[in-house]
Amino acid sequence: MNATDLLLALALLLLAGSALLARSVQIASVLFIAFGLLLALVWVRLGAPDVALAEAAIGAGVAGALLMLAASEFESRRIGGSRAAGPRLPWPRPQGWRPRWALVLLALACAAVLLLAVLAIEPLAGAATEAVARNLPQSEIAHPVTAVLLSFRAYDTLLEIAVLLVAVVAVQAAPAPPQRALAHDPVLARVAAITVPLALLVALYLLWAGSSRSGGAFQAGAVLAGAVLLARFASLPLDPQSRLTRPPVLALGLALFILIGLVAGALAGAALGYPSGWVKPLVLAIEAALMVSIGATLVALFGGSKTA
Amino acid sequence: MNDWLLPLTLASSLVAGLVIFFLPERSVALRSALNLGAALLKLACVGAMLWGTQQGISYELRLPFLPGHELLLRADPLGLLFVTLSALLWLLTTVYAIGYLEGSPNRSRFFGFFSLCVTATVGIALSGNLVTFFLFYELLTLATYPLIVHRGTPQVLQAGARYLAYTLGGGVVLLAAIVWLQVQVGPVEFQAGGVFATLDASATPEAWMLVGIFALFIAGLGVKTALAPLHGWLPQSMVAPAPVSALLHAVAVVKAGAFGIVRVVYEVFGIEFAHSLGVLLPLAVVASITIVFGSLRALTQDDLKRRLAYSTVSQVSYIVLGVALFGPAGTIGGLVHLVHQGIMKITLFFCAGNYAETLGVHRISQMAGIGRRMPWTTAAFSIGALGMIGVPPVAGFVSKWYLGLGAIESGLSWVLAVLLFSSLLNAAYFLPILRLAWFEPPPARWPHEGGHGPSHGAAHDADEQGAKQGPPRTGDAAPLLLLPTLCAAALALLAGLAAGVPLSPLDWVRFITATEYLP
Amino acid sequence: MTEAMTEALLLPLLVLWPLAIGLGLYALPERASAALQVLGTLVLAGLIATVFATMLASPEPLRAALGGWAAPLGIELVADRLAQAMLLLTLLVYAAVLLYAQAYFAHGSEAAQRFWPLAWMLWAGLNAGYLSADLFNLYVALELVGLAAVGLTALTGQSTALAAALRYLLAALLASNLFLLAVVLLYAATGSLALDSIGAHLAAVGTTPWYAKLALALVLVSLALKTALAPLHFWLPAAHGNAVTPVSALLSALVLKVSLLIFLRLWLEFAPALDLAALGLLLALLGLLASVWGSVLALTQRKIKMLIAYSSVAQVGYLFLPFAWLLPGGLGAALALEATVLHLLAHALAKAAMFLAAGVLVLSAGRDDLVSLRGAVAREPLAFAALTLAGVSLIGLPPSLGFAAKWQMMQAALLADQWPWLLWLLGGTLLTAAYVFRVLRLAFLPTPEAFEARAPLPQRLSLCALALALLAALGGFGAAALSDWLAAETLLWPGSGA
Amino acid sequence: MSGVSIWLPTGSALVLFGLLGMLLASSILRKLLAFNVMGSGIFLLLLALRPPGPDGVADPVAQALIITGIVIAIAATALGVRLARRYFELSGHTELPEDRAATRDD
Repeated sequence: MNATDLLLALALLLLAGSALLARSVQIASVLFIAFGLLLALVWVRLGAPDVALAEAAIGAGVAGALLMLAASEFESRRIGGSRAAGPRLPWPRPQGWRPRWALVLLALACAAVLLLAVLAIEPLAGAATEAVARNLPQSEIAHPVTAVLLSFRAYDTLLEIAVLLVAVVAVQAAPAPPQRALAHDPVLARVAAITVPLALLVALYLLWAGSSRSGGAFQAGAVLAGAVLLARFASLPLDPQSRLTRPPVLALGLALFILIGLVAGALAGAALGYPSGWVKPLVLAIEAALMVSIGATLVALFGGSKTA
Repeated sequence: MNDWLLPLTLASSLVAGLVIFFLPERSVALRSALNLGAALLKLACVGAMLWGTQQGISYELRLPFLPGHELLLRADPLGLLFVTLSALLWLLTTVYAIGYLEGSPNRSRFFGFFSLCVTATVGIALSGNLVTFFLFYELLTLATYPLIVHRGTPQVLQAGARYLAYTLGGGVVLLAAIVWLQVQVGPVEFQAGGVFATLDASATPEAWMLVGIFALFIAGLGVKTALAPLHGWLPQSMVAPAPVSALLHAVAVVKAGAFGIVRVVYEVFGIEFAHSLGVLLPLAVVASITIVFGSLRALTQDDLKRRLAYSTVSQVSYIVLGVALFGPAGTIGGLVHLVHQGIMKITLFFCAGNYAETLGVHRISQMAGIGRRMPWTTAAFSIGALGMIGVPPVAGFVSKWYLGLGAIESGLSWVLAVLLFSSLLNAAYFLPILRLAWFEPPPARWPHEGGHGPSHGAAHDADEQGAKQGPPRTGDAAPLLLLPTLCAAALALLAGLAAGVPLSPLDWVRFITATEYLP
Repeated sequence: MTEAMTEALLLPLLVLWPLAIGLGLYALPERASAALQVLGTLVLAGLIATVFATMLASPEPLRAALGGWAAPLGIELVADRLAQAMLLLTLLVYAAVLLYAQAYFAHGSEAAQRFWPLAWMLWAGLNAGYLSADLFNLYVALELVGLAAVGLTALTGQSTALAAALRYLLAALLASNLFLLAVVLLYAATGSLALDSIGAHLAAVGTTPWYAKLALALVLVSLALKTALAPLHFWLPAAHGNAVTPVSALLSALVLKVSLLIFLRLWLEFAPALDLAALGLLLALLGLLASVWGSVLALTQRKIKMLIAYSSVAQVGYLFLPFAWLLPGGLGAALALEATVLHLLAHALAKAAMFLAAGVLVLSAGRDDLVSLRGAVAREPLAFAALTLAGVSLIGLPPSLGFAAKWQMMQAALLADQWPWLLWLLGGTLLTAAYVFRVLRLAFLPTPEAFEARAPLPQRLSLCALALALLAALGGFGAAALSDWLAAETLLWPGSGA
Repeated sequence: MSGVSIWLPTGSALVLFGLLGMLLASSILRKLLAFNVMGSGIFLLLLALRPPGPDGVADPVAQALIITGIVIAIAATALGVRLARRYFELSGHTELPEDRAATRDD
């Protein structure tokens, strides 16, 4: 145990706790984003840079932004609308909590048992981990995490993309409230004009890097989405949102994944397998399509419906 | 051909019923033709099986059903006895119902469920094992419910709810008995002499368990049999249309319960084994109490159908009493009453329907002089009533005679007293009606002819009447109502007069009885 | 394609094909919708038929290692007879619901546009849940099912439906996290995610570490929450009762069942390693609570779909009863397993039929309280017939599948010398009958005049309900064949038959 | 090994926080936030229980599982947020009915 870790852990807990207890959800979501970024650092310290990238881009970034957007919308409507906000309770007594002591005790007991359990577990080296190392050359993918995601456990990834798509379809079924017109902000526009092309480059790099180093479609997609959203907030003339979130674009990644999984799988003798020698281009094709679809999906999760 | 007889017997009414559901309300001729055709076909099938059984052919059909339990249909002598009764009385009731419901709404629905009801009854008769019996027993509950609530008034719905509560409750108890028994001794098929006759002593469960199972069986079946104190549903169900009452009391529901008790005592436990268990005496006591109780309650009813209903409570328990008397004579008395009571009671209900339909008469106090206005119906009623009392030569006499013999044979002399007392009560509640009907002067106008609605509980009858051309102002009931009534009365007489002829109910019952006792 | 290749693709296609159809329905123009779905259903039926044909000879399960990587490195799909039964059930229910929905949704409505892709992706998720033999993959499949189900619940866009969907989502998310926690513990302890190797590992250790029990407890709580076992049923009635009718049918018939099936699988896998007798008893007692509580609440409902939804709470209780006897070495174990499967099938078919039929009555009356039942016999005789037949199975009267299930349960209870359960089963029958007939009796009252002006509904709606109801009500005749085919002993642990 | 073990209590505590938040918070958004915190705690436990190999790289399977989990969590969060927004628009409430009732009782 060293001091850095200890400090990180304490900060993490502090941020999580204050996010949950924060006076308003808006503040809570800002704290949550900070929590996510800190967590990304932890992932790096634990030797998982891929997770760190995903956490920073998606866990902290997208989730935090989603919560913040909704919270600010609630807040503005409440103040502007006829419904007055209830009396604010002063810090530190949190608003909107209802103590139910039985539940609190139950949760405490569960956590205590959990802690005892994880301390008691003697981690095994694990058949799966060894198998990954052993079979990595055979998979023809250099980066082990990518090999797991797109070869050994590609089926998980495929279903996970399906989950994402289901969320989009369901989200589009409940149309969003009309967006408020955004005031044109010259500073933001200037920043965006520089950042957006840069972000696109970063996305492409992450995609390319995924096969040999940390990175991959998810992270690239998240960065892509960030760029698009930034462009949108800055009201840049290149606003691809309406086209980007059309169903065919959203469905593209999963469709290609399934298609390759079946056709290449038929040639390789097992669904979601790749014929030897074709792994690199096929994986890259899947990742590219996934990046576009994931980026579009994340954008769609924020706003517009199908017919926006 | 022989393989087809059993399924055809069931299918004749089942298919007819399902087709009738989908017939438009207007197609009266087609519906009636289907009904009658199916009834005749079923009767023909039963006749063929009777003949075949005499020739030594056995009819049996096995289908896979539950794991380890087959669906078994079998035409054994006991089943044939009941199925013959059902088929015959169904034909009569069908004719009667066509006449009775003429012009009333929802007839396709009525006749659909009517046919299902008969299918269930025939299924009960032909069941070869407990599971099959239970299947049809519950089907009967379900198929009867829509008939009881046919008129769709709140009062009727309440009666229906009561009916369901009782019968479904009984069904659940029966199911418990069936499962418990079969977990102990394996799948049970009905066989003459009972299951335990052929079972190893080591495989026989302990006595307390068997007594418990027997009690559950009787409690479960006792609901439909209307054994006191489980009879509460029966008088209430009188709100149903007359053909339904006739069917409920004479052939279907009540009889299904009684038949079930017969099956359980003779062909599951075996009369000898049941005797050795010591469960027959309590059964006889319960039956005796019900007999006296039902008769006493009948005395005080003014509503004709309610009086008949309590009479049924009493009369059906004669069957149970006969079953509980250890000895061939008691058995003969009980089994033959199964047939005789059916024929006589259906006659009485037809007559009650005729009175209500023709003159709007529902209460006994309204029946003064009705014999002059409707002599044929009243004659039929008299035959049925005298039979119930046990006056020779009507069929009821034969039953009571054998029951009396059985009481002496089994050494339970108090049963004889019960029989005599009950007959006195029978006379006390039937003879005044006959006196009123034949010897009192008729009123100036009959309840319904006066243009006013009938006095009570018959709003629907009024509707029916209103839909028609108006009842005949003179003369007896309409021919379609009168014909089955007279046929049933004739049968009741015939069964008594020709009791000694081969293939009469008595003869057939003797044949059955011979198989149930150890040589 | 060679035979080997067919086999390698067969099981994955059961998941990928409905997923692809769902994608097509989402991305392609709407005019292709009907053709796509007919094609999709037929091909899927063909695939399932192939699975049945391949496995007809022996109950030995089919296996497919995805990507050619065998477990524990890769993920394996396993189709045993349990999975097959579920695949077939899902096909049947879906066929009826999709046909029904075609007529139910007015053409081009926004709700319908989203219904089709979500329903098909849900189908993919269900099949994935039936087939997966990998703990983490089960988690992903459950998420696919859960999110699709939530999306479908919210389809009407009304405030009550949204609240129900949110409550459902939050409950499902809590359940998912508990499941995930268990996955983490088991993965850390055994180094594997494949079900059979986890089970084998735990059994080989000898004395099972207590944290394995904790993990199992977490999984069970999670799945009990998803299956809505009382007292964790709080989310179910509003979600099932407020969704559009075809969705209610899918949710109650299938979505509840996939979590139960996974529960059953894990139970069978871990029972030899852990002593589950006390837990089984606890589950059965909770089931008792659920069946009584659900029935009583069903008796007090005013809306017909809420009544049916509460009936699901009660019926789920019966699904958990057989776990009391589903123990290694238990006398009634095989019977108990058969009973669970039979009851699962019976409830799925009957409940789907009930919802579909109730939907018809609500449409034809223009209101959704019990008054909509009045005059149903005359107004919508086929829908009423469906409601009745489904009710027969729910009550457990012969010859329904529900009866067969109850029969096996009673035998299992008596074999295990636990006759008090009998009282519950029989009393429960009466409670069920009470709320079923509370609905049915109204149908015999005359039709209120306000209903009569409405245009007649397409017969197809009622026929779809009737088809499922008939399967449930007459299914008892197939119970013997079904139990022979299921070969419950082969699914249990060696040396513990009935 | 000692460098890892600190994350076990941390992860457990995060699970506890998340659990409390999901059970007790009344605002829908806060519940969703708590769901994410709980998920993070679980992932932390997963990685803390899989010690990195000699090369300092964590178990790739565990990493892949976490990435998958993160994506699934974002899908669920997005759906929840959208439903909450829509619900707010229709009803003006940011809490579910039963939670509102409970808060009023306080």
